[in-house]
Amino acid sequence: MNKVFISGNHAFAEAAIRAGCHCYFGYPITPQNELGEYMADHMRKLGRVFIQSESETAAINMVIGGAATGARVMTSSSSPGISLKQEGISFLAGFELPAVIVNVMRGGPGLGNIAPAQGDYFQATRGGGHGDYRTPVFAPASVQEIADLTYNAFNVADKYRTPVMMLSDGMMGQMKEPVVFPEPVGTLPEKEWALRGRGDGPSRYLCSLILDAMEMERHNWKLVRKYGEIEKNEIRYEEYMLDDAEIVVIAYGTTARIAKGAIKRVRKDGVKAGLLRPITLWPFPRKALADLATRIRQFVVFEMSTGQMLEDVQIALAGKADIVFHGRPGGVVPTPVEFARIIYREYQKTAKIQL
Amino acid sequence: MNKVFISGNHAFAEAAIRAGCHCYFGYPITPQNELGEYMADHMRKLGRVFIQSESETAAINMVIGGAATGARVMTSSSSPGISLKQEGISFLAGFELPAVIVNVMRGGPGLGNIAPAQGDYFQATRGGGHGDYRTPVFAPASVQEIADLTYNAFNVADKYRTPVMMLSDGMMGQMKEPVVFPEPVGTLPEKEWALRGRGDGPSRYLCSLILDAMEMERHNWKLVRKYGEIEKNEIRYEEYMLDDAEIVVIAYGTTARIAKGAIKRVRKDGVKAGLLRPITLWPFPRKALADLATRIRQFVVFEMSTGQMLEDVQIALAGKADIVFHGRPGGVVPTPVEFARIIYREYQKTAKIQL
Amino acid sequence: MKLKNAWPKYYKKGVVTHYCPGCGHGIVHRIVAEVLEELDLGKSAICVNPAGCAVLAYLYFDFDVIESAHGRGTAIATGVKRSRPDLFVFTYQGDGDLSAIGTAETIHSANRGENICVIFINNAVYGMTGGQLAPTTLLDMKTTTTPLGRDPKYDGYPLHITDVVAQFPGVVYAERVAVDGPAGIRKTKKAITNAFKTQVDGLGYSIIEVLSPCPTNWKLSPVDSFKWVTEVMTKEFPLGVLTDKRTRKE
Amino acid sequence: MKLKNAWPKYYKKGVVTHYCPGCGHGIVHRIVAEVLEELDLGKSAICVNPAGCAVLAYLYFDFDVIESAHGRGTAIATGVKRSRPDLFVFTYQGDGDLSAIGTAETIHSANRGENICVIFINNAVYGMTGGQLAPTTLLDMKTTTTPLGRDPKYDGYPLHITDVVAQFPGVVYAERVAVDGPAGIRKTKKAITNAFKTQVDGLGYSIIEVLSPCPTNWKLSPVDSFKWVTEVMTKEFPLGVLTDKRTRKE
Amino acid sequence: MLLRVLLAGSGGQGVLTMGNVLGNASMLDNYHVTYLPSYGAAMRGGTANCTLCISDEEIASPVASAPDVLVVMNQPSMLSFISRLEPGGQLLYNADLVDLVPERGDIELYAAPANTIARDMGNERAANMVILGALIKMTTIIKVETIISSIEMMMGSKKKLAETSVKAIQAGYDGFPF
Amino acid sequence: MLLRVLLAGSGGQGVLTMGNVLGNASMLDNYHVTYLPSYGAAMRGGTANCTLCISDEEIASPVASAPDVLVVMNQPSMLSFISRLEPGGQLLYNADLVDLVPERGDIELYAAPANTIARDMGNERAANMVILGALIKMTTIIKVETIISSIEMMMGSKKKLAETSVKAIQAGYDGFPF
Amino acid sequence: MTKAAVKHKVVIDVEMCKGCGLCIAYCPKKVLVESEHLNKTGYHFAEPCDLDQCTGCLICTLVCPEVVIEVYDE
Amino acid sequence: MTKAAVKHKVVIDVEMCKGCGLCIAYCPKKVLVESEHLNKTGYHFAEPCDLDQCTGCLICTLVCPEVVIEVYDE
Ligand SMILES: Cc1ncc(C[n+]2csc(CCOP(=O)(O)OP(=O)(O)O)c2C)c(N)n1
Ligand SMILES: Cc1ncc(C[n+]2csc(CCOP(=O)(O)OP(=O)(O)O)c2C)c(N)n1
Ligand code: SF4
Ligand code: SF4
Ligand code: SF4
Ligand code: SF4
Ligand code: SF4
Ligand code: SF4
Ligand SMILES: [Mg+2]
Ligand SMILES: [Mg+2]
Repeated sequence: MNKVFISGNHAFAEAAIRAGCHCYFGYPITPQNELGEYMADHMRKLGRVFIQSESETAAINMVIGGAATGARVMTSSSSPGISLKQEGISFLAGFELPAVIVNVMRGGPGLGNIAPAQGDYFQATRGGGHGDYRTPVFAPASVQEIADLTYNAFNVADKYRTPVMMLSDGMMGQMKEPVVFPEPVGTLPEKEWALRGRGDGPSRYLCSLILDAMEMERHNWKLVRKYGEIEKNEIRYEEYMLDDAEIVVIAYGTTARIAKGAIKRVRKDGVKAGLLRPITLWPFPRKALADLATRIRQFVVFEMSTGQMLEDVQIALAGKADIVFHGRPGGVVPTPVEFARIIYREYQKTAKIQL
Repeated sequence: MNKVFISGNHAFAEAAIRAGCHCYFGYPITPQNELGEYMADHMRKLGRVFIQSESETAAINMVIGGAATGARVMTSSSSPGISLKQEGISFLAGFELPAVIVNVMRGGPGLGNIAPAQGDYFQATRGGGHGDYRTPVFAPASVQEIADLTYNAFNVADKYRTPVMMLSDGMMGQMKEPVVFPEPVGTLPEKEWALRGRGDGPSRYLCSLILDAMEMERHNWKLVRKYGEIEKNEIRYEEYMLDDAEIVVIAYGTTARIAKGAIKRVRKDGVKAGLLRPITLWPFPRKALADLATRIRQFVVFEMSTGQMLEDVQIALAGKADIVFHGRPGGVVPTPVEFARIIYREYQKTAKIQL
Repeated sequence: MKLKNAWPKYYKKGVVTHYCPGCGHGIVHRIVAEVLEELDLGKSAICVNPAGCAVLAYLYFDFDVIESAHGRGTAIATGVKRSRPDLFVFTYQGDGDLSAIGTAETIHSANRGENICVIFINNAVYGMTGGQLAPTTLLDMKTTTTPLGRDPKYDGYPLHITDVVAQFPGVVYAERVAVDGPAGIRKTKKAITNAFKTQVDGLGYSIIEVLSPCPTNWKLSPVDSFKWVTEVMTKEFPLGVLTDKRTRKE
Repeated sequence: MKLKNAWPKYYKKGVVTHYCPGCGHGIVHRIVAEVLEELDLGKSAICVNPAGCAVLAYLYFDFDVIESAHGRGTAIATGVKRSRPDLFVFTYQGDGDLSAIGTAETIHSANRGENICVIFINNAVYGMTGGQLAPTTLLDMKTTTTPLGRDPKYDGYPLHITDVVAQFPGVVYAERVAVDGPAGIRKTKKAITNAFKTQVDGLGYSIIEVLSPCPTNWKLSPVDSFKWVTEVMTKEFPLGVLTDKRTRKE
Repeated sequence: MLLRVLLAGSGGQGVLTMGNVLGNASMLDNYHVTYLPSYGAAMRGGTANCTLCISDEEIASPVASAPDVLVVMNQPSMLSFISRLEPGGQLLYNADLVDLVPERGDIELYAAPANTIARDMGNERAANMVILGALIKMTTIIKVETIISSIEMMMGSKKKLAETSVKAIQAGYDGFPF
Repeated sequence: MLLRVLLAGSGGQGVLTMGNVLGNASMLDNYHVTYLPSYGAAMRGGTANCTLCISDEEIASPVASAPDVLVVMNQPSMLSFISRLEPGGQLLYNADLVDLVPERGDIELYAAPANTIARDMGNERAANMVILGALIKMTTIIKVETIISSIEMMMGSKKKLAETSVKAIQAGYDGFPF
Repeated sequence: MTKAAVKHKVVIDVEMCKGCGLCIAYCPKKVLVESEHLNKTGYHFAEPCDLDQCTGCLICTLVCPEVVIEVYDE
Repeated sequence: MTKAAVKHKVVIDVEMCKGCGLCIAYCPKKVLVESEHLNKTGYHFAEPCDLDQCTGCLICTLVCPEVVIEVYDE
């Protein structure tokens, strides 16, 4: 049995290695230090590249360099460090370079704290950087899923030539769970666009500078079409006890697994609650939510923030159902009991309305 | 007559000086270089502070230092440079320090170009930085308004102890128009929270680090309450020909003034079009839009982006009306004729439906 | 019965620090408080704290403090001092903070000759985050990100940033000292006194690099850590005054 | 009838550059193309372009080029070279790019001794954005952000960043040259040749600082700009080899 | 009424000054007015141009894809901009530096020997002001007095320069059509 | 079934190792299991603790505000954590380093002279393993064989260490209750 | 209570002491020793044993990172 | 068309020349001059006048930022 007991931070790293990640560039920051340390332990032994950069800014630009050669590349950080990468992420999007960026979120704003939080949802899904772009965002809810989604993130990044964000939090990063890792990849996709020196062919360049506004606009719409493709093919979500549900929880990552515990509890008392867990935060499963709204009136959004994914839920439901938000920002990890209480309360309300 | 013919970039600077801005820290970037150059010309002569910093990152942190002493402080940049300030802006929000940040937007993502664009709306309104915070965002549509809103931005920043973003674009920054400037401020608000050395009192500190999650959460909700206050008091928008309007355009800044031209044209042919121009992008005039939706079915959103403010309109209208989006990203400045064509088209559609 | 060592006026009493046993930060904190008292600067002082093990120093210092984003201390100090030249402004920074992520801010605040003081705690590792490679880590030294020891082929060489800025015309006083015993601690206090006076006299930028023990990440006892500073660390980072332009005529 | 000066193989023909008349960039571009040809490196070369007046160099260079965010050239070059050590990697950067916003990347790529070359165009101003103060601007020199001339009291001193990195063990070859006439141009070519060979031989980091005319922002004629480099600029930035460790044994 | 004027020439020819004086004058005559220069990298090439919109009501866009009036100071600008001139529009050009005018039947043509006139007045660099004088005579919406006070307002400090400029404007105004 | 165990002690006492061995063993016995250590600045003070949740179904939260089982290795941890123990919960503590047990009527108390036993076996640092042995005897959900293979799996390389650990676990297991 | 013979008194706040041992190592007179007891935080704190030897040189206070040593003249 | 007497020929792509004057200033034989004509871009381009003097030293090509000078041996 090749099951191992491993932490989320290590699982990010091991999955990346198995996905053929050739370069890791990063700068220490709690609560994700173990990720870089695992890379320091393994990459050079494998003849691959590990650099602890002088800053997050340098790291994301090293990522650009590595990605430009066609290598699979990863960087990781936590909230403040991710803010420093925003210019670079915008460049990756403009260049159309694939890369995987891990954000193990902590409490904010500012230095905040090192406890788990979900306050960087806007930044991850709306492009904290400048200009018109999006990045696919995966939100694992278990260490196993960290392994599987990270492995997949490299494929999505290459397939669409886009930076991909893994959005996690301090609890996920520190927690250990049993994990079965995917097999190491065999051959990697050929990347004819990569820079490898002109050789005997014509010279080429990679740039995001497009002085002519018309051309720039064409580039922007090209990106929009690509994002449309991603929305068509890559949306992922988990449905949990939705068949007979009369009240639906929307939550991702840590809050989603806690919500499951809460739903188990309330179900014992006959409360017909279910969960829709977005696994991709962008693209967001808007249609899945819209469909639910045709038969379900009551939605509850749980986040470890003051309400960010909430806006995606509002857009998806377009006024067709009631939304209640319950948030615990700043590093507080809510309990199943606490969520259960909210579900009871809202369920009773609707119940009353039904009389 | 104290009317002057002046560019947007100079108007930002002159208005700041009249508002009592004591320190300017910035780094050159097109299309806003004239702003810093104006400050270089005037601030030291006035015995105030001008520094061309080594980077945008340094500039925003100098801003933190200046603001911490209670001085009125400004920095400015354009899209890529604003991305580099995101960590610092998150710190300003966490510290609750007032400051005014000017973004003269250009085409993106990446290096993009230096033409006018509106692609940083998400970044400005959703907090491109990490953690749960918001920044008030003002979007002027004329050089006169640049002067008036910048002047006001310093008051809002001080009143709520928050960073404030002025969101403009290359056209606004470069364009000259006649302007009448507000009078220089007299006395500035007393800031008992500012650091000035403990003197004979107790020592104090400014920090955004709050290791205890419960305390951090309290801080987060305190900020949310403050943002609620701002939403209550500071929302601004302009209504243009809405009384009898059957189709409403939502646009801000450059696109709004072009939309006005378009509306004048279509009105000549009896098309009942109007404009709601958000002047504050956050807080967004959600209620004003919702109210319109009670009597108007058809909304058109114009942006020089691939659709960012669009999401705020969707949230505000909550499915109660149809929304059509027309965007010109990448530095293309649309024409009144072009917008007029869209308005005609949509107006006809609804007209048909009405039969 | 008379108390011989009065409590430093600008250091909070009865607070247990979060520092590991034998950490150099505690000693330097006390020295800073003492010097501020002796030069009567406590009332006008503003200290810019780092992100690093000293991030909580504001809980111990009894004068005004502002926290900084990791590495940006001297930029914040520049903002404070330019806005209020009458205040006494200094940063307290670790080696990761000052010489890795903060490199540009360090170099340019020094090159502008800002009239501030920089207290630079060099413990050859990233303490707070668990002992990773720092620019100052010695060759072959094992850290959590150089498990086989720092290899110049991949990780570069120990960076002597104080020597770099000492050469700038704007840097008036620079000295490297060590917290490695009673003598070193006395020298450290003298050096910090010189630096603080430099600002008071309006002469410009000063920086004191303090070689400081990190027993936890060095995996040595506090006493052995002191020895290690003396016997190993000072070989790479020799002690002494790196520049002294205080007598220079304007 | 025989053509004496064959067109440089790796320079695109028939393209009008966007540079102002007499700009040094065009001359250095040609030299780079010539050296790549002479050392037969054009096929494996990857140049990292700056944000600066040379941002469009990829329209003129006929080898592979990647653009960089302002100041991050050496970080990108590090990523390229570490990923593909078999490629020939160099950056082309201006003084604002390399010694202001890019300071940390410059210092640390040099300190890591990355096996890359850096071509550093020092024209004492920010050319592309309209002639603002650069770290390299001379004292009293007027720029659009120092209308009264650079005042060390506020703006600091001309930064000699090449001298700084030249002291690092990881920096194998560093030289300062000038595009100020036929002789200077020949020396520049020689220096760039030395730098490129250093990488080919796997010895490590090399940097060539080129004092280069910016007639437009200096408000001088091209010919006077050449003179100004010789007569004024080289006084602040003396020419010569700043370090040469090529014969050093590993 | 909305008049959109595009002024184009090479960097050294003072095209932007021309635009500023005209814009400032339009303000003094209580028009709504916008002035938009070419900026940034576009300038490297050595060409400069700016657009003015002058109107008695709010101005929607300061950009003019098809201006009503085109002023070109040299040959390259003629080549790059003439096609954009609105049909029925007016073209005023510096005859001294433009020898080739592309065929276009649908516009009014006016040539002004600006450099010659300026040179004769003793300062060839004032050619832009000669053209400006001709321009306001041609467009008739701004009073020459206003342009002159606009000049004094903007160059007040530089007496000498102001005087030559005023003289040049008068010459251009009086001389038009040449 | 869901068992939430909180292990607490000082940095050097091998509390996290204990948790890892237990967690790994739970995996081997095909339980769902989560392990969550205290991390970051919290460690500076010198205390260390971790939480394990062991269950036969998916585990919602790895956090245990009120654990069912509390294991404390020294006095300070006793003081900081005893109040959090679920009423009816079990408390296992290292009698050698805990002299004061705060009054609580609603819990089961078990003392283990871990340091003494370990010292007698010739390696005081194995005290954590003694406690671990006692813990699995007390909780009865993990087989001692599994713990031992878990040890071998994790310390395989370090033969010597593995052996002493196994001996210590046996001692703790056989000795419990003391 | 002070002993008459002693010329100096050294008072250590044992609960705040972290037992780093620096004072013990650097005391020129070997006046201080590590207690075999643990304080509440779990540290073997330092304590004076042979106070007669104490010269009041203050070296212990100089090296103490926790500022928990007080030295008195009788 | 080449003149028999000339030993070297200097060809300047006048449309790409920016008239910076560097070649004119640095030609040791003063072979080159600034034309009074403008090229399409509006620059007074450089042109050979006294080709007999040209030694083919290539200095003009060395200093030309635009790489628009070709020197031929007859
Ligand atoms: C932008 C950002 N990156 C990384 C971190 C994480 N971090 C906090 S302190 C630190 C380094 C501490 O090392 P040093 O500056 O040497 O101080 P020490 O703890 O050794 O005293 C790091 C990487 C952060 N807080 N912010
Ligand atoms: C993050 C960011 N900040 C600022 C700019 C604007 N910018 C582009 S180039 C440049 C400086 C150019 O000066 P230099 O590096 O000396 O090159 P030169 O043009 O003089 O050759 C600046 C400030 C930018 N593109 N990106
Ligand atoms: S880790 Fe090192 S620097 Fe940080 S507190 Fe502990 S001993 Fe001090
Ligand atoms: S501005 Fe200066 S550096 Fe830029 S192209 Fe013109 S001359 Fe060259
Ligand atoms: S005062 Fe001196 S002699 Fe007395 S205990 Fe302290 S160090 Fe020892
Ligand atoms: S030096 Fe201070 S903390 Fe360390 S053992 Fe002595 S008294 Fe305790
Ligand atoms: S080759 Fe020499 S001599 Fe001939 S024109 Fe050129 S520079 Fe003059
Ligand atoms: S050097 Fe080249 S560009 Fe300059 S004038 Fe001579 S030919 Fe023309
Ligand atoms: Mg350190
Ligand atoms: Mg430059």
